[in-house]
Amino acid sequence: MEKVLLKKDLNSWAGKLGSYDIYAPFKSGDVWGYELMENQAEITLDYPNTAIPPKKILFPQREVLFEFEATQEGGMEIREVLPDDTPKIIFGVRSCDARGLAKLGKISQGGIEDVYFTRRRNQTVIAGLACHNPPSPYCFCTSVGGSPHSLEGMDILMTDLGDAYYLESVTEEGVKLMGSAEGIVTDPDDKQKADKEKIHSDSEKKILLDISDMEKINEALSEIFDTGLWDRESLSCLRCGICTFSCPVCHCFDVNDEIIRTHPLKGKRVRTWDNCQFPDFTMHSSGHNPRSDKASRLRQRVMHKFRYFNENCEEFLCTGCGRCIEKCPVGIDIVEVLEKAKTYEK
Amino acid sequence: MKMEEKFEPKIVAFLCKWCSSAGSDLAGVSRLKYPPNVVPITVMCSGSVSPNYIFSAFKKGADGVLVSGCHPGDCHYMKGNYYARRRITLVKELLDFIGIEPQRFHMSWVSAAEGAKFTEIISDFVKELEPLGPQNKLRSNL
Amino acid sequence: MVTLEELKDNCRQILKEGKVKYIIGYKRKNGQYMTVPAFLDRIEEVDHLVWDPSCIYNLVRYLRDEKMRKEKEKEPDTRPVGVIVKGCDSRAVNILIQENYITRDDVYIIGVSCEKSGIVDEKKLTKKFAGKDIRKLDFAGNGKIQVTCGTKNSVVPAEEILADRCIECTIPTPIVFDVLFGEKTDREVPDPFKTIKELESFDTTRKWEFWKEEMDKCIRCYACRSVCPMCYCDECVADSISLAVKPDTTAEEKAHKIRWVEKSPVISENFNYHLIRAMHLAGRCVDCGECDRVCPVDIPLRYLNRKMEKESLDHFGYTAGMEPEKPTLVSCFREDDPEEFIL
Amino acid sequence: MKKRIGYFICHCGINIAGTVDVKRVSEDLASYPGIIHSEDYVYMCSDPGQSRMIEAIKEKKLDKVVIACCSPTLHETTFRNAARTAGINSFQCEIANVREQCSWVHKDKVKATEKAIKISKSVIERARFNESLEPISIPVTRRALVIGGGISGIQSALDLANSGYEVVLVERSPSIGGHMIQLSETFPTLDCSQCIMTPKMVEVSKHPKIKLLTYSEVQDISGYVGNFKVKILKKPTFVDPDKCTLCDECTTVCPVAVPNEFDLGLTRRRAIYIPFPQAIPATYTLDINHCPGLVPIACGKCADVCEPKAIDYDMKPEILEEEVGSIIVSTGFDLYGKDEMAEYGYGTYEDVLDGLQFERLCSASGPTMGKILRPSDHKEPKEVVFIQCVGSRDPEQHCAYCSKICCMYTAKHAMLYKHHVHDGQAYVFYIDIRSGGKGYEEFVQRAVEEDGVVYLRGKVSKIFEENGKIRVWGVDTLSGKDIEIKADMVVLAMAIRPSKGADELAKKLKIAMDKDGFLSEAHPKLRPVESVTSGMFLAGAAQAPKDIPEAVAQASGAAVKAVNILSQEKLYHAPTVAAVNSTLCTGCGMCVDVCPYEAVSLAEGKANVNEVLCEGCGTCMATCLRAAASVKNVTPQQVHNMIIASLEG
Amino acid sequence: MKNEYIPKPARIISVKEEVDGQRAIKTFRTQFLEPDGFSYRCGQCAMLSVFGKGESMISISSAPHITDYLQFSVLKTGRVTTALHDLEKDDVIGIRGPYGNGFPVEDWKGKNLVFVGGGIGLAPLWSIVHTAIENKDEYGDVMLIYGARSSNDIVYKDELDGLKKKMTIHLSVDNEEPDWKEFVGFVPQNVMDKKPSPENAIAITCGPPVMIKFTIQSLNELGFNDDQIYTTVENKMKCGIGKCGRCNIGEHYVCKHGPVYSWEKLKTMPQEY
Repeated sequence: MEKVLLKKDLNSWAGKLGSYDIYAPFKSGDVWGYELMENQAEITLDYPNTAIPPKKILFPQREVLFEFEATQEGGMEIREVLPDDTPKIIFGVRSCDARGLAKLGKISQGGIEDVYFTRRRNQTVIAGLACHNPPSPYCFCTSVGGSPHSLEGMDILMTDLGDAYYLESVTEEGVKLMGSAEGIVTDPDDKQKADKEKIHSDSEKKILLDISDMEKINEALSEIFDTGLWDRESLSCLRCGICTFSCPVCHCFDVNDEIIRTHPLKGKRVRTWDNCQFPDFTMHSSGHNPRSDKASRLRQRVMHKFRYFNENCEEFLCTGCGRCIEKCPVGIDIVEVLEKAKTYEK
Repeated sequence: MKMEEKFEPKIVAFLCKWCSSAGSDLAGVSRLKYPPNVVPITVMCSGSVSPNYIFSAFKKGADGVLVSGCHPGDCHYMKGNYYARRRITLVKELLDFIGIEPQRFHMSWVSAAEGAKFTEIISDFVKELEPLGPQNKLRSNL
Repeated sequence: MVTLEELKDNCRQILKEGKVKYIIGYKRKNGQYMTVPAFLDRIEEVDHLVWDPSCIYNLVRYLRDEKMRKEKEKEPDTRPVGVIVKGCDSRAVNILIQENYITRDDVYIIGVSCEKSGIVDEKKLTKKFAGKDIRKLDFAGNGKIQVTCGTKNSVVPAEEILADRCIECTIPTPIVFDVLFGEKTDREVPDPFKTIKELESFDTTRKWEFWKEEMDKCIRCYACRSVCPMCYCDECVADSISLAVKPDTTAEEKAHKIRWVEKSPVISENFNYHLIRAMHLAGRCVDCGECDRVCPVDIPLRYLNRKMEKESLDHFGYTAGMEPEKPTLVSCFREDDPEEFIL
Repeated sequence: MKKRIGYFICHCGINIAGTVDVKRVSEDLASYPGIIHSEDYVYMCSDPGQSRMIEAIKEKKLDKVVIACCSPTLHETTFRNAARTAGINSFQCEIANVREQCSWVHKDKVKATEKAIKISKSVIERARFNESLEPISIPVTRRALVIGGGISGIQSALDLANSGYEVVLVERSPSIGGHMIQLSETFPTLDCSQCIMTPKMVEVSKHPKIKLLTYSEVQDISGYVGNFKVKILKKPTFVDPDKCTLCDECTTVCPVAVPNEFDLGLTRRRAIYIPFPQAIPATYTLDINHCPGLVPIACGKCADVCEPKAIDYDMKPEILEEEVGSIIVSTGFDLYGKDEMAEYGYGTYEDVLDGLQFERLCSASGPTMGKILRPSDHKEPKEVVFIQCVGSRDPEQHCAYCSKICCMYTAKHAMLYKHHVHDGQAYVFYIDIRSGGKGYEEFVQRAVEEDGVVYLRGKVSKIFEENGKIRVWGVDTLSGKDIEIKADMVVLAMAIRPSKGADELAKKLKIAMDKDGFLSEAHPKLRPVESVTSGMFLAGAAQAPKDIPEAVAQASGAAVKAVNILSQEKLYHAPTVAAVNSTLCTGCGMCVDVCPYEAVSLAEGKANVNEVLCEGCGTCMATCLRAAASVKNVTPQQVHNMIIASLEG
Repeated sequence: MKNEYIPKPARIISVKEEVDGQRAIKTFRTQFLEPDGFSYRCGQCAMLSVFGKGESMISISSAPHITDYLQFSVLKTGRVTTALHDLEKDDVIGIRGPYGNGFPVEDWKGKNLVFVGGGIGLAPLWSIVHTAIENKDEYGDVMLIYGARSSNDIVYKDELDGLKKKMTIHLSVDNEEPDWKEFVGFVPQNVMDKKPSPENAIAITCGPPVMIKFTIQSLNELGFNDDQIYTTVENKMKCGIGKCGRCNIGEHYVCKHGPVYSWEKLKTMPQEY
């Protein structure tokens, strides 16, 4: 289904979606983030990209898995805590991030299913937004199999035509959602169709970064595992968590118990985002740490994204959103590292 | 209709063993009365009270926190309370800066002879806290 | 004014003489006007060395990596590491010396004076020169900065684009150095704690609303402590992660580490983390502002540390990193330290 | 294994049970984690109460007990002893104070009960992580060091030696005797100072247990209570006392004459000299500072005339190392000098003297052989003005404190003056007369009544010399009249200061000083002879101005305190001391800075606690940024859990 | 949809202290509070929860044919295991699992099995040791070479005595001890000493990383091919289901692909375990 929605009608469309929790980009200070919108009038899609990708909605940084409480009889009552089942819409998701959600979905479903993610994903509609201009000078979605208007992971793709949005449904969910806009949307005319196509093809050309020979990256990386490249490239790394926390596909987590009351015992088992760049990530309780230096951790991040995942799933664990490059406080640039990896002479 | 329960502030008091705890003992020996809202935790010296204890007490739901030591010059360990004074000054300023009501955190000098002063400090503390209601700002929201 | 060529010559010289193991400095980020940390161990790399108003990093932080590296090596190269420092950074070196983390001989300090200006805040700069193709920044003397956009140069008063910390900086010249480039100056600042005083003037509720909103944003990526030259502990007290574990560390010891802060990024935990950090930096923070800069969600972390800095000065006359031979702020006292607040 | 904790709450008759529902507390606590046994009893501290506890420990194999009762200051020891009897470590017994801090201060029974539960739980949390500890034992070197050979040092040394302990007595001047040997008579009995002092000095020199080191100074000190290592610098006297026959030939040939310290400059001595005839050790000293020169030998006359060849110009300073278990510091006092006090013409007018100079004038062995004569013209002064509080009790300009002995010695001086010069008149300017002490008030009264000393209450405003008289202007504040006295001599009761160099010594010994430079006692009331450093004691005027009987009493007190240590083969120290986790320690040294006892030091980049010196205050623990320092049985972990328990309750 | 993160409460029915002191080891037997279809294979692990402390992955040391309890031997090393050691009979823990792929026992049928274990490393082998003994006809000779720091550190002491009748057992301790009659030295040295034959054999080794490294060298020297040597890297497992990212080594997630690996495979993977 393809429709056109006048920009001024976006809010009234959102108004019709009362049964949904609506998430949309929201600016606080200088930083954009996805927020649960209380007021539809505040919804705007005129934004570059958020600091933290929308994975935080489907895979929140803190997830209560279950609660436990000691019973009087000396047993333990365990109460599963599942995400609430209010349907959600996320407006304005960029193609890279939507692809990120798709990849997270694959990871969540691979092997034993992750109930929490799946449950949230199933009740969430992604109304994404194609890019006109790359939101960041570090965008490189086209190098990793994506595009500024990729449909992967989207339920609806919206394209900004200036005064209106061009809506394309991608999934049944998308069709359903667009149905709710009946009356305020129109069928696209040929010019609008052509405009949309042109915007799409133009936007691809505006991506500044282009990594060549990505098909050979797997092989290139496999040859430089034990080289000094990693030491060199990680020299300035701070071992913070910005790159992975802001990555739309990084999905590592830690599981901990949080105590609400010590006696009688009551608490929650929670999982929180974790991060392969933290030095304690691979720490064994014995004190043994297989990845105790920055170099091996940077290598793990790069290898996992461009080689290991690739070998298992034949795709990269990276959507080229450029956040890790843009946000890195010391200018570590994964694209640069890949370029060096390709040409590294042992 | 259920009467709304009166708010009973919870106070954690870190008392040094030699002066303030002894002073609060004296309050007892003198049969002075003060509200039962305070639970004393006896530490060796006010100088051993880490800011972490204070933050942690607020996190675990204290409505007020008191750190009490010997008067300057009277420290059983000679200098501990001077270090405490510096540290606690900073804690006090910091808590104030982030918008914690200044009435919620106090430091006092209570000597072993000042049972009456201890009584007064606790009574005043409770009175100050009552109108503020529960401390929910730093309380754990896990 | 600092002459880059002189600076480079000095660096080449000390590398050539083998006086230093390597030099931590600044270089351009991939053909852009901003810089990134550079680790120069070959003379020819010095060509890439940069000193201009984009050199925001406090490179002293990397002395910690160096120390960790050295500890792992069996026969470490004990030559000093060259490090380029600004006024604030040099005080951080002083603190590391004060706290016996390094010795003066571990570092060859190459001081650069910010003179009357300072380092640019990239956000302010890009806002002011929105849409322009910024190519290069230069100190223009007299508290001015030259911004080259395309082929056009414009000279602006530094204050307009300086990082907040630099606007409030009164010590723009390194305190400790082996060699100093640029002029020893001070910087007249009408009120270095203006921002803090403004925040202090808020009433309790407004202060709380302000900080609550900020703390709510924290994602606990720990970039603040990771970038901080003072946060050199192997394991942070705030969230002990049993990283500082040796073969003889007992299970009990690991098991009973206190969790002052849980991993969950909820307000109470975020507050606790940042409060503990602020306390730990009291009398140690040199206001290099790096925590503030790296925060991916723009929490004004500097304010917390700056507040502690203000109180240290107001109450105890103490400024961090000035006198490494003296005890630290909280490991000394004066009998007449103020105590008005004490009951 | 889980902890097995027993909980007992005492009714204390109705003292606790009257306000706290002890049954409810005991029932509530019974289900608390780790509590294996919970009961209440009417008097826990009674024998049956203790037996119940002991029985429960044995029967239920408890490894910890918490007793909720009165303040730990009252019965902690009782219950800890009982716990030990029952076979568990005494540190596994903790007291929850539910009487002084709960039942006695509250009225509302429900709330008091809740609070008692919270207090109990929080103490249980402390007990849960208590380590079993044994007192730290320290071997003792059973010898003592006494620094300073005045009357206090002599008394301490003799008391110690007579108790059977070896003593090293260090005196910095060539003879022991201190200021007391300079005095003529002593108040209030007017017995001859030298007569009572010399036998003691001789006893010191003859005592087999005393090693006397004169002309020596303590250079360095290390170690701790029971085990001090002391380096002593023995300066060369260039005279071998064993060979010296005291023939005095050397002084007759010595070409140099300098003011004699013993007579406070009223006489002169040679560069080679014996300080005074009764000096101990009885030998000569060559004063290198005034000798024309030894390298190369510039004069050499003394050696030439010395028949027994006792003079050895090649004598070198020696460093002696002594090991001692305890140290008494009795470094004494000095009087305010002319540098400090120029107002009253002291140092300008020859006939303005200080108290010690006047003592020498009165002394039968003094410069005037016991006749009181003016230094300027050797005439007998007919009018003498004594001024008290010169430099004392003057917080604005001089010392805020009272020098304590001046009232008495001034009365004595006035009296002695009258005894020597029967037709003379003595005036005393005073602010107050402080004559507390056995026979002291009577003594002052005697001066007034029997010797006609005129006491004028007021301050002297000006002193100047005119026509061979010293004119003293003052005010009698009682009558309000201006007073002018044309005196022949003025004697100033100068403020008493700590002995010069005492501050440096204090730093070496790591003993605190008060703001005036006197050594600080550990507690002003209850530990007046102990310094804050364990094993070091104070005697005499080094601690504060005091008269001879007080100094002697303190000296004996200090000796007994030292014997407390020396009489034991081992010392025991509370084991609740700080410990450093070296994995976490980065060696920043902040704990070293804050430790009041110098118990923490850095070694190989890590902090190290000397458990013997540590008193367990925990300041290091709160200062450490890395949580590397903690005090045993009050660890942050324990306090953290206590906080939780007291708030959850 | 099954929520894999939710543990099932289980009661500790017995606790046995195997080793005390610094490196304490206890063996727990547990039963689920409610009947559970928990079935597992040799070499699999389960996630044990001590509520309020967290969870920890522990090898199941009972053999699958035993159905009335699950057995775990736990070395006290961190937060959760220390809490486990504090537990007593009748206390309740949580169990989820089983996780990992277990040993390829079907492939090993008819072969001689050589088990080489060190310290707590016997625990992951214990289920297959018992299975092999229980089904003697299905396997060839079974040999166990096991060592510990000292005789006090040997786990399953009582059982080992009994098993000596059913299989060859060679024990060792690191240092001389007065009453020790068996081998003194490290496990790899004992392997060289006892010279198990590689003929139609599979060697399964588990223990501290250093021991494994040298044991493999010894086995290679004795003629074992890399594909005859197996080990388990179950200590990499964290969430148990290959999601949390910690078990990632190269393209493998140990939870999904492991934790049992032939040395032939493991040696090609990054040495990050």
